[in-house]
Amino acid sequence: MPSLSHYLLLAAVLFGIGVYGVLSRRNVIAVLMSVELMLNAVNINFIAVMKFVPSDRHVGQVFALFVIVVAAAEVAVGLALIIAMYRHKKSVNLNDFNLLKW
Amino acid sequence: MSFNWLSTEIIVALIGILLLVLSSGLNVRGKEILTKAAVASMFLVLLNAIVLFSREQSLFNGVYVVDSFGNFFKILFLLAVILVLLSSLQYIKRFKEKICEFVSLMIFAAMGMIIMVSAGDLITLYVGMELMTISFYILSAFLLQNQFSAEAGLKYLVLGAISSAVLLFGMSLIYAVTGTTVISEIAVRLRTEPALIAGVVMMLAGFGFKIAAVPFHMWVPDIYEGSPIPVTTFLAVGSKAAGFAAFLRVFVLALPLAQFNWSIYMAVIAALTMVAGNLIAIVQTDVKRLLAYSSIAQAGYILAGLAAANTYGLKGMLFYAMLYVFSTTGAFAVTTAVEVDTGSTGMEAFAGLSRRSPMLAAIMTICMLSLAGIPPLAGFVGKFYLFSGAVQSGYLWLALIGLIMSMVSVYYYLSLTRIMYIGESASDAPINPGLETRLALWICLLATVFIGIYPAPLSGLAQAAIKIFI
Amino acid sequence: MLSNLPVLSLTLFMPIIGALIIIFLPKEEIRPIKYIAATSTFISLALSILIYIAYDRSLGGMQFIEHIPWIADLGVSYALGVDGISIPLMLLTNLIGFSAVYASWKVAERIKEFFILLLILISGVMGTFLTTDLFIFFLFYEVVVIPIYLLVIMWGSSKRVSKEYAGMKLTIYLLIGSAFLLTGIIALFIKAYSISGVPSMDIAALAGLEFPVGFQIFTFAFMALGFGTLLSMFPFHAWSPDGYAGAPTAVSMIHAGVLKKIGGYGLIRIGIYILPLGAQYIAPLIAVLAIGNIVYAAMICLSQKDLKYIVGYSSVSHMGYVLIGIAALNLVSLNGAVIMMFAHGVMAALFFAMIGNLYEKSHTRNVDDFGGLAHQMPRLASGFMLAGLASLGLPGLVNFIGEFTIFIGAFKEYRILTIIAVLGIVLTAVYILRTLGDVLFGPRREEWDELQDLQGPELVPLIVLGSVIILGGVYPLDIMSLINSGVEQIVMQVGLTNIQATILTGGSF
Amino acid sequence: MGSKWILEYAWLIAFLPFLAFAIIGLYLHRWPKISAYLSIASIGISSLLALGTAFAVFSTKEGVVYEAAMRWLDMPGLRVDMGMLLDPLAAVMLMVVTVVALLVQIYSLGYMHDEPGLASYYAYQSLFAGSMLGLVLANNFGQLYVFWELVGVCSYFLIGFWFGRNSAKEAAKKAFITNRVGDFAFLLGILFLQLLFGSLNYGSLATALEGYNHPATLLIVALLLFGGSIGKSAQFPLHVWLPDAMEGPTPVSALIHAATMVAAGVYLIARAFFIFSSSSEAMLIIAVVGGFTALFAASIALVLNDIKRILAYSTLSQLGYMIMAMGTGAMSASMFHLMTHAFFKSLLFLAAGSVIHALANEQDIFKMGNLYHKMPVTAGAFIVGALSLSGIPPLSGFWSKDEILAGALGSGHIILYLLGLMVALMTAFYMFRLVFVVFFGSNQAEGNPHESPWIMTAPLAILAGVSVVAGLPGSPLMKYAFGHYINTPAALHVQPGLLTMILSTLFALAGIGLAWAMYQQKLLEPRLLVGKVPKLYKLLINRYYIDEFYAWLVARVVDKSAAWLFWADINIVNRLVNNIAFFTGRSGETLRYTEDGQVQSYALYMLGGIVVILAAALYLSDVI
Repeated sequence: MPSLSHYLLLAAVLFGIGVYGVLSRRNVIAVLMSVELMLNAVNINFIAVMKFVPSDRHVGQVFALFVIVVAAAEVAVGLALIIAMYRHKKSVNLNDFNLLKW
Repeated sequence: MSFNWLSTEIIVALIGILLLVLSSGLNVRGKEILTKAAVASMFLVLLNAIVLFSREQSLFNGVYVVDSFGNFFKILFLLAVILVLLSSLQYIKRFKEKICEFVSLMIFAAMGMIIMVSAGDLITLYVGMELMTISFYILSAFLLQNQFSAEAGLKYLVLGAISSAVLLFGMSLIYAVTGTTVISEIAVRLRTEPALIAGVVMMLAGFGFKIAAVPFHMWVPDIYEGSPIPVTTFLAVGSKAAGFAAFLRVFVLALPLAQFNWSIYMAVIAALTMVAGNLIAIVQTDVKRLLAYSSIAQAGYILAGLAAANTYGLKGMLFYAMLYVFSTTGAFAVTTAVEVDTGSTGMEAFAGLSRRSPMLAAIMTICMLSLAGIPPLAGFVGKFYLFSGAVQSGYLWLALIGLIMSMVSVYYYLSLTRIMYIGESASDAPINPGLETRLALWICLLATVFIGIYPAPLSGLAQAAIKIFI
Repeated sequence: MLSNLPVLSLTLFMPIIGALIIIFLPKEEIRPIKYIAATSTFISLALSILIYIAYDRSLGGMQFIEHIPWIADLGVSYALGVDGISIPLMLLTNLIGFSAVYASWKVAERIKEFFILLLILISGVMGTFLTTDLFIFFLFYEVVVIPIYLLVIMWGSSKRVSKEYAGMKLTIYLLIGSAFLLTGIIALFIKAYSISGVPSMDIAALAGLEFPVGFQIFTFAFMALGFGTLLSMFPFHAWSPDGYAGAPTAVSMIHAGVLKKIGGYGLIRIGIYILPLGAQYIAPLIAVLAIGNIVYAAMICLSQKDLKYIVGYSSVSHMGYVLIGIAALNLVSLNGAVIMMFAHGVMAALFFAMIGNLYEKSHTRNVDDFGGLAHQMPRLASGFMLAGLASLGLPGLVNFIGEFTIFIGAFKEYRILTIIAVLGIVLTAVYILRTLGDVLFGPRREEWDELQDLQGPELVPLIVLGSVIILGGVYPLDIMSLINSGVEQIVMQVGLTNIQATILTGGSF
Repeated sequence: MGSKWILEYAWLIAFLPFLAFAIIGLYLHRWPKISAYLSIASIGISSLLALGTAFAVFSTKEGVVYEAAMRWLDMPGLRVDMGMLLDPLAAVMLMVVTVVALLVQIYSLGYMHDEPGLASYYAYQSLFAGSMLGLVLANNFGQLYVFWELVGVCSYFLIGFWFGRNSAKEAAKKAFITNRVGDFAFLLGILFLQLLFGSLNYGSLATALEGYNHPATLLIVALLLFGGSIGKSAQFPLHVWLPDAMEGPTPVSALIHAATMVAAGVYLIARAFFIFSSSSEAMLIIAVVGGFTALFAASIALVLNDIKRILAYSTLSQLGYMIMAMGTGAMSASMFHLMTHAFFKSLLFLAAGSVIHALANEQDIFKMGNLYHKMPVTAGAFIVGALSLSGIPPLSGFWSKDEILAGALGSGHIILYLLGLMVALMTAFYMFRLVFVVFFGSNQAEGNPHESPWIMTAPLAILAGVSVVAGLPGSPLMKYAFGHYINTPAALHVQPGLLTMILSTLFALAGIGLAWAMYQQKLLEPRLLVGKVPKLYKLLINRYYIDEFYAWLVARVVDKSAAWLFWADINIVNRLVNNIAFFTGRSGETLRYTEDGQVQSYALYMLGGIVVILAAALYLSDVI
């Protein structure tokens, strides 16, 4: 029977994978997907904690739901911006978006 | 009925939505008038919020709270949005038929901030924060045809999403330790363990991103530079203040220093933020970017108050956040006026400003000097509170670094002043920023000077607002 | 009659009121602008003379007190009051302020802005001497920094260094010094709060508290750094010669004449008064640095050719006397330091006024370009002569009183150092007489034949400052009794004793 | 007792000239003649008052002592009064100063008649007179120092009166600065007095000193005070300014640089005799310095050609004489010589001025000659002065010089005595070399010299008369009254015996004879003598290279180190500041490039920051 710490560890690993993706992928869509991984790690945490920690039974679930909704909104805006950017640069490579610097 | 307590929030939301709804079918001229009406009604909301300052109530089982702390920041955000909109009415004409969307997004962002500071629960806080942030993603990229603006929006989105994820992960760890997300209950159930520390650090990073603390500040210059100036202004004064308010409420109320002493990390981060912000600002040549770095440094000063976490420090934070609205908006408003006239925000665009429009140059100088903490302007008193707090908590070194860095900052402020006063301008025609901008500028100027000379009212307000922490 | 009016506030804000009136004048109205500036400074001057006369010496202490609570939670009050130390400096401010307006009579560009900034500057400087509240003191001190910067970059002159560089260096250097000062002030405030339980910025109230020794030493060191920078204490003097060289005449006058003195005033009024033990501990180090000022700067003066640099370095040198007077920490030496501040202020202002006038007409300040000017400009020459002789401490002029008193006082505490300090009078004589000789005397030079001697408004600085130099030197009794009434109270209250453990001799408490 | 009231008003003696100075300076500078008359009137009244004061002081057998003061600088721990101490010493000085000043000012009316800066000339004269009299009246060291410096600055102004000349400008500067060096020591001496005894008043100091037993300290104090004398009275090694001071108008040289101001150093020793006499080592040093200066200056005077410079070196030499006398303890003899010297030396200078005036500013004695017939009054006056200076009886110089020699002998300083005799011989020689060449020589002066106007010759005549009789108070004819009044218990008072008198007279006559032989009769060609000892001549004519040494010192040591320090200030102190600023900017520039525009590197900083903070937090807290 997995305990809370197993879940937390899983979430941490998932979060780590997300972080890795964010840092290493050059395609901006892939980066956004990696962010989703990080958010999912958060969701795992919330759900698992709700199961193991004896209080406020529904809060974790509610929080996870909110996260999912907000993430969807974020991605929607994100994709719109990517398209706009693609019109300028003909590229979705993050490395190309460096007009603003220094 | 609880909704009575939410009058400010409801009306702000209604204005935002109505603006969108009513604007459909209007021509550009009509939309411009509509935006003005929206600004006027926001002003009424502000008056309402001031009147209702001292109300206190906990709503929805503590998920949402109305208290003087939140009310203080509500006033701040409303002031900020009004001043920003006033000063940018000329600027936003370039959005033509999208002008109402722009204003309404600004109002929604303000709405998000209001929710954020009134949150009694981490969930509410998160939702409010995202409302604000997502509005800002769109706003940053509002000049879609402009590559810089689009890039700023995208960068903000990517980094903002990452920081949200980090913040959420931190929250989830706190939740794991305490089993609750209600801020006032977390403190009671806190236990010192690695998960707590990890949670606190990640929350620190998440909020640090919003307030632009080193090393989470990297987005700020790019986004500030690329965004339309009103958005930059609102990001600087609103988003940052909201970040600080949430930061403050969560950390001071929910995470007692006895469990985990985050104060020292705050102090170090504050010091790094002041140093990095000011040093990089020295070499900037674009005023927007310069003000961006300057705003990073300002975050460092305010953070010193949080590191102190005592009466003076907290009061200083509130005090500073408020005066920061006036000083920064004033500086950005002048920048806006110059941009509208010359199409550029480079330093050279400011050359000879004192001959063209002495008042603009004077206001720019005064607002910047207030940010640098030169008396008798507001910034000085604010810094005095903040660093008194820091010294009281034993961070004398932090106060010293902060004050020295303030003086270093005078260098780049004065460099710009020098350009304004002895630079040679191409044209000698006076800049006419428009009536509304003038109004905003005078409000900023008078507030900056008045608060500096007679800080007692604002300090009393801040005192009342922080009583929930003491 | 005086007691019913807020006479200090009136004195303090008169120039600001003048500035406000000027703001609303159109910038073409040159004459009204100048007359308003002159009138407002004259009223301040007249009021301060009145205060000088009306101050009750037998009573001593702070008089003409005004007190309005200002920021409750910081214990700040808008508190004004003057005693024997501040009255001479207030008088000095107004003497120089009034003269500076006339010394700027021929300013050609942006006249309106110039006088607005100048008047703000005068009020700001005055405020530091009038207030009895630490917060307000610091506030007024920093108020003046920015007007000075603007004045330098807009109306200054570039020679060895550009005016932009000079102005920026001056400003940033002083501001960084003030950062240390402000840190010290905050530390003091917080410590006092924790001791007494009431927040207070009142200087006298702070002085009434007993701070732990270690804290005193530490805090005094911060203050000494801050005030020392302002006083151009060696080796923190680098801003001073360049700054004065770049600044327009009026700013040089006010800066060298009054602003610098805030450092000395602060060391006495705040450093020694509030932190006597710290002062005693640090004092010997200050005395050593003071020697650095006196000898080092005087030596450098010997190699200077630019008149403003000569006076700039000489003011660094003269501040050494003030510093050693302060460091000796006895009644006589402190009396001497105060009168020396006054004396040097008047002298330096006169010097800069004369140099400014000459520069305005000849567009050069290089000593080698001049010679025999006494032929063409006898009045200017007498102004130079008076300032020069005052500078080298000629008896009968007020500076002598300062030097003599300081030497007498300092000799009690520091034998060797004072002997070296006295050497300063020889070096000063050398560079001053060289300069005066090379500029004023020698064969007539044709190229300066068309120069006009001082006349009309240009004479005002010479008459005002010159008569003070002579009056103070011939009849020092009155002003010294005034100063003594102030210094004595401080010395009595803090009970300065002989210096025991110090930074140089080591030892602990 | 009837005349004592005048003592209360003695302050007017100094005050009136000051008043004249102020009035001229403020109101009268456009009316030179009126300025001159005002100045003369004020010093005239002062001299009458001084005479009255002298009468009052000498009205009793012991001499009246009267002291009064008003506070000038007063605080706990330091008090300087403006006061007056009237005693025989002061009374004599007051008389000397006022009389000589009056005569010089009258003389100047003629000498300076077409001078454009006449008003300022008289203003300075008045200021000088006032300051000098204030110095004499002083009852404490503080006041003394104040006026000490003031006479110095007057001297500066008057030497540089013709400021259009570079030489005058340089000479004035040199005089002031050299004096400052002496004053440096003097001021330190005063500081010591205040420190040790807590007072600067002569009387209190004298009382305090009685119980004081610390010879080393006293030696230091005495020597420091003597430093002031060295400067003001132009003793070796600070004598260099006095010859150069001859750049000033001749009446100025007569008054300030011969009769009065330079004697202030001697007066200082007399005034503070109670301090000096309590340290025998100090006395010895003083005597040696004085004696050496006397000989040294006289030796230079032997070879010079400039009439004023010869007189200047003669003044140096005579001042050395007085200082030496002080050192041997013969205080009253020294003061006596001071008085007689004031008269005959000012006489000599004024007469020389008359000659120079007549010859259109010619000062080289070998361009003069045979003036006796053309300027009889001047010549007569000069010869009286020269005889008096040479010590020929019964002129005043004879009496005073003999007392000094007797003092040296009486105190056991045989070497000094011999030295004194030697100087007497040299003095007589160079003075009569002057007399013979200028007034009797075969050379013919250019132009057409004629006698000066009466306004100049009258003062000459008066001074000549005074020079003859001024020795009487110190002669047996008046029972050595001078020495009776001017005396302190510590001072030595030896009346010259007949043998001393004869010996000194013989030496003087020998000098005169030698001059007569060489310059009148041409029995001995001076050039041959020079050829015998070329190196000595070169040394003398170059004044022992002391001026050159100082010039070297200033240029090579002082100015070099000044330039070096300036370099250091720019390149070390300033550069440090600039470098700090530069590095601040530079680090901004460096940090700026962390913002490379790459979103992922921003993310890396953020996440890396989290890792670092987390690591630190976990490490620092003791949860793991």
